[in-house]
Amino acid sequence: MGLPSTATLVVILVTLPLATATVLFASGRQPRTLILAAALLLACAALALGVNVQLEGISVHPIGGWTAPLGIHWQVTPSGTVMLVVTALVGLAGAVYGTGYFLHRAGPEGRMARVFMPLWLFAWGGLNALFVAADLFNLYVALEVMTLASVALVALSARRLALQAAMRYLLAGLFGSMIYLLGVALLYGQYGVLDLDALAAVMDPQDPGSRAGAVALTVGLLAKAAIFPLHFWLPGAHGRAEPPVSAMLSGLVVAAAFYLLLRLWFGPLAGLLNFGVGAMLGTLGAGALLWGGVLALLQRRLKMMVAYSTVSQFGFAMLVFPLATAANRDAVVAGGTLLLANHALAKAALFLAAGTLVRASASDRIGNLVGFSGRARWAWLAVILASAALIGVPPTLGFSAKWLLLQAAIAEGAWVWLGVMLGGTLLTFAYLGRLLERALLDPAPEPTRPPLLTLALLLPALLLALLACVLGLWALDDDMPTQWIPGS
Amino acid sequence: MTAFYLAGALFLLANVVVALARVLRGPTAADRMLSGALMGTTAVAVLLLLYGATGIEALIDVALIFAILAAMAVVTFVRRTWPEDADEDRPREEP
Amino acid sequence: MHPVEMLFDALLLLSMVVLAWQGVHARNLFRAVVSFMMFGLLTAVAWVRLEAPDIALAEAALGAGLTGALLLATLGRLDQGGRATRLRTTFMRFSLPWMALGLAGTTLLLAVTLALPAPGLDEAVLRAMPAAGVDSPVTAVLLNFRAWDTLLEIAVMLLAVVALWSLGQDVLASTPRLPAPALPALVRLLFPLFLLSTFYLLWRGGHGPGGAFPAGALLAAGLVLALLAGARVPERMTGAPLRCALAAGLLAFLMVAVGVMADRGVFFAYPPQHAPILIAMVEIAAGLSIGVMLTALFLGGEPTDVEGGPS
Amino acid sequence: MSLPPGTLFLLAAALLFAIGAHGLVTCRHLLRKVLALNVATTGVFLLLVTLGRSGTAVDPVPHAMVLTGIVVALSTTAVALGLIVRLQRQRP
Repeated sequence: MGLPSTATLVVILVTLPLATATVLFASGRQPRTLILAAALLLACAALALGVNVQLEGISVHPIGGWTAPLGIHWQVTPSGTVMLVVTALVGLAGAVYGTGYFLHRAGPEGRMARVFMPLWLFAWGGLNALFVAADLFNLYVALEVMTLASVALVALSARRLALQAAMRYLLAGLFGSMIYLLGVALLYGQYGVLDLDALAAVMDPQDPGSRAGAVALTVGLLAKAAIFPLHFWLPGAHGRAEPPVSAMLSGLVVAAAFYLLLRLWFGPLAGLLNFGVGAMLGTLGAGALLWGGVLALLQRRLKMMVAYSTVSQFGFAMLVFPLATAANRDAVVAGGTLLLANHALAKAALFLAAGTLVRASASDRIGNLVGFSGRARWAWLAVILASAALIGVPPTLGFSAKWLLLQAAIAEGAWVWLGVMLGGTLLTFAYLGRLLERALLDPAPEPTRPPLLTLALLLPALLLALLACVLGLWALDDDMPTQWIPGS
Repeated sequence: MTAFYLAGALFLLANVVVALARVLRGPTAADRMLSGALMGTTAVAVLLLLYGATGIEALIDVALIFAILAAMAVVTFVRRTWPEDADEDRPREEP
Repeated sequence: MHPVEMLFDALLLLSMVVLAWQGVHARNLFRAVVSFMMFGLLTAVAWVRLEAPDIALAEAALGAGLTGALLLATLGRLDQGGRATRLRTTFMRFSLPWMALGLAGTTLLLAVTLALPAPGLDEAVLRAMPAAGVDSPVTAVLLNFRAWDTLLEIAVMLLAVVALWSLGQDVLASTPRLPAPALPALVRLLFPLFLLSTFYLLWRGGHGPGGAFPAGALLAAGLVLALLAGARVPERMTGAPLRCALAAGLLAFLMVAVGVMADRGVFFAYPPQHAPILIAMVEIAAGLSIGVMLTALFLGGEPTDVEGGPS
Repeated sequence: MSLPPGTLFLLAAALLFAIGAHGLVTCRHLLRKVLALNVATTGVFLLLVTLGRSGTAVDPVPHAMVLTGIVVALSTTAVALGLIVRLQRQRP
């Protein structure tokens, strides 16, 4: 194969976003060709990495030539690679959308145009660093890069509510990091290692440090992943931010925290995941599913509805914990990862399309949105496809993910969780159906002065939604990796 | 000898606690700031005594930084915060 | 342990806890800020007691020094009585249940931490030291064994500057509250001292506690003092040169990290014979850049115009 | 005295963490919340370093982690303070 080696690809994926962001900041200009070239290169690198992982499986890359436990490792796992690829797709789509959404503006909003791309790339770099990290403390620093960039992105929209949401988000995010760091300290005090695999090798579920550390790590990440009841910061932050920002936050940043929960609970902490822990995490998930779903049903503003839908969908993802057993571990992890990937693509498409529709309608209220006409038709098409993926209509990626989890639930005879899953899907259907029904069957009058909807505002959402639908076919393939996350 | 240095450090630390009372009681902002500066100076002395007790040379550097940066807080206070709070110990806002 | 040491620690930690409580709950906001600054000061002494002079240096420079100045400057920028600085909290009004929870948590945390064996990585570090390229173990961990953490941390710092600038506010209100005629003279006297100690700490970093972060903090303190005394940033420096200085640390770090791949093809694997010089280069670039970044964090906005009081 | 080494420091770390977490939840003023967060973070740092010391020799890895943590905390604090000022200047 002519593909670069996995190690080279990882270096490109983690350094290029940071370097480009720094250069953009230092030059103070936003050359569109440079931005798009960097984004395209990152996307290609992520896809090539995906091919490599399919061939090689899990691989480990020491940084600086130092071996664990002293040095830091990068670890390329199928689960992390799926997230890297999805990040690259959403990142590229957001960069294209951003050039159409921000760069045409002048005047006071020129500020947004100036800083959007550097912050976007910093967030992208933080996400990439997180998905290849295999070290507790390195993960902490990567989480901080991601959080700080996200907060700044939310605050980009200088409206009062957005700033308040950014403040709330910053405090919640820092609280989460602090608790996470406490967990790192406790585990380090118990075992004296930071490397995830080394930790998995020595982990003893009976030690007090491992239990307390696991609780702290989990609480910190639950706050960052906005899992009920620590979700209070999310709807404001995601609903009030600018559309491409919401797409990255809802699709990727929250998913990154959740990915880390998967990585830890099915990696080093796997010995602690017993029935009680699983039931507790699952109950939190069920609460989030219900609470987010009902509030999404009640929202009148489009973007707030989509934001509450995120709370609900991550509640669904929490159900992987009660469903996991030693036998079906890998299938459940695969289901969880695909659920994250599906949500990232579909939710990003939904937010981008929502931004286009809001701009076309000059209103955020669901009742005032433009109908299925003119160029807005393409945005609506993206909404329909993304909704199908979120609900889990076959053959979307959402269907494959939910199918894996359903199989696990049936095999375990976990009828309660099965019921919760079906109820959650119905709720998703209800609130998305309400959106589609209002807009498609009862269209508002045409805007008198139709705004210019360029391809950059229409195409990214449509392509992301299409990918969420089409990738389901790949996920049903038999070539799927067997081990998604290295276990103990 | 070590015990002597330690006892000295302990005595100075007790002085810091006295200065702390002034920080807490005020009544004016300048009182608090000045007793804060006093605490900084005492901390320099404490660090030097601890150096005497332990022999870790880096403590001299820490003391150096304390001594140099003491100016910064006071200057910032004078240029940016004062005399906003120069008056009585009124509650600026309810907690 | 010597009983006097025990007493010293007890008094120190007790004062810290009292100051921490005051720093959060003092009735008057200014009192809270000063208490917090003093808390930082005593924390630095606590690091000394824990045989962590590197952290003590950083805490003295960053935690106690710059954070305090930042908080005081922020206090000066907030209007009094503005209600906008509060978040609406509905279910958190009641302090007592939370306090009970806090006490229970404290006890639990203490019980857990006392039982931890704390094996540590000190032996692994000792074994790797001959190949590290520096003599100080902490510097070796920061710039060699775990250099990727440090790179990301500098990215966090630059990101904080970008984030602050993206908020689009002016450089902090530039009208000083009081005239201070002696200040410029004082600063003129002190500024060379700041520069000297910056380079002293950079040089120390190779073989003892010191290094880029305390050095950068000292540089920043010097620059901030000069600005407070009324020095002006020359207009030709505010645009691209300033941005480049801010970005230089991260870019240099990235270039070294990728550049050394020419040797063994491994990210961040310094070639052994060049490790000392490469680490020193990274440290100097990072230290100077950190100084500028910290100054920018203190200013809190993009200096489009001139800054400082009446000159 | 028969206290194990570091007991006092561990106690202080736990107390600081609790004070900070409690303050973060109960305080309403944003500046206080930021201060509380910093107090709690200091508690975590203290815990890390104390645990690094109770082995046979001084372990430099927690020292490096705390140094990194201090810089990260300062950066995030600066952003939080900037946001607070911005929030107050914003007229509704």
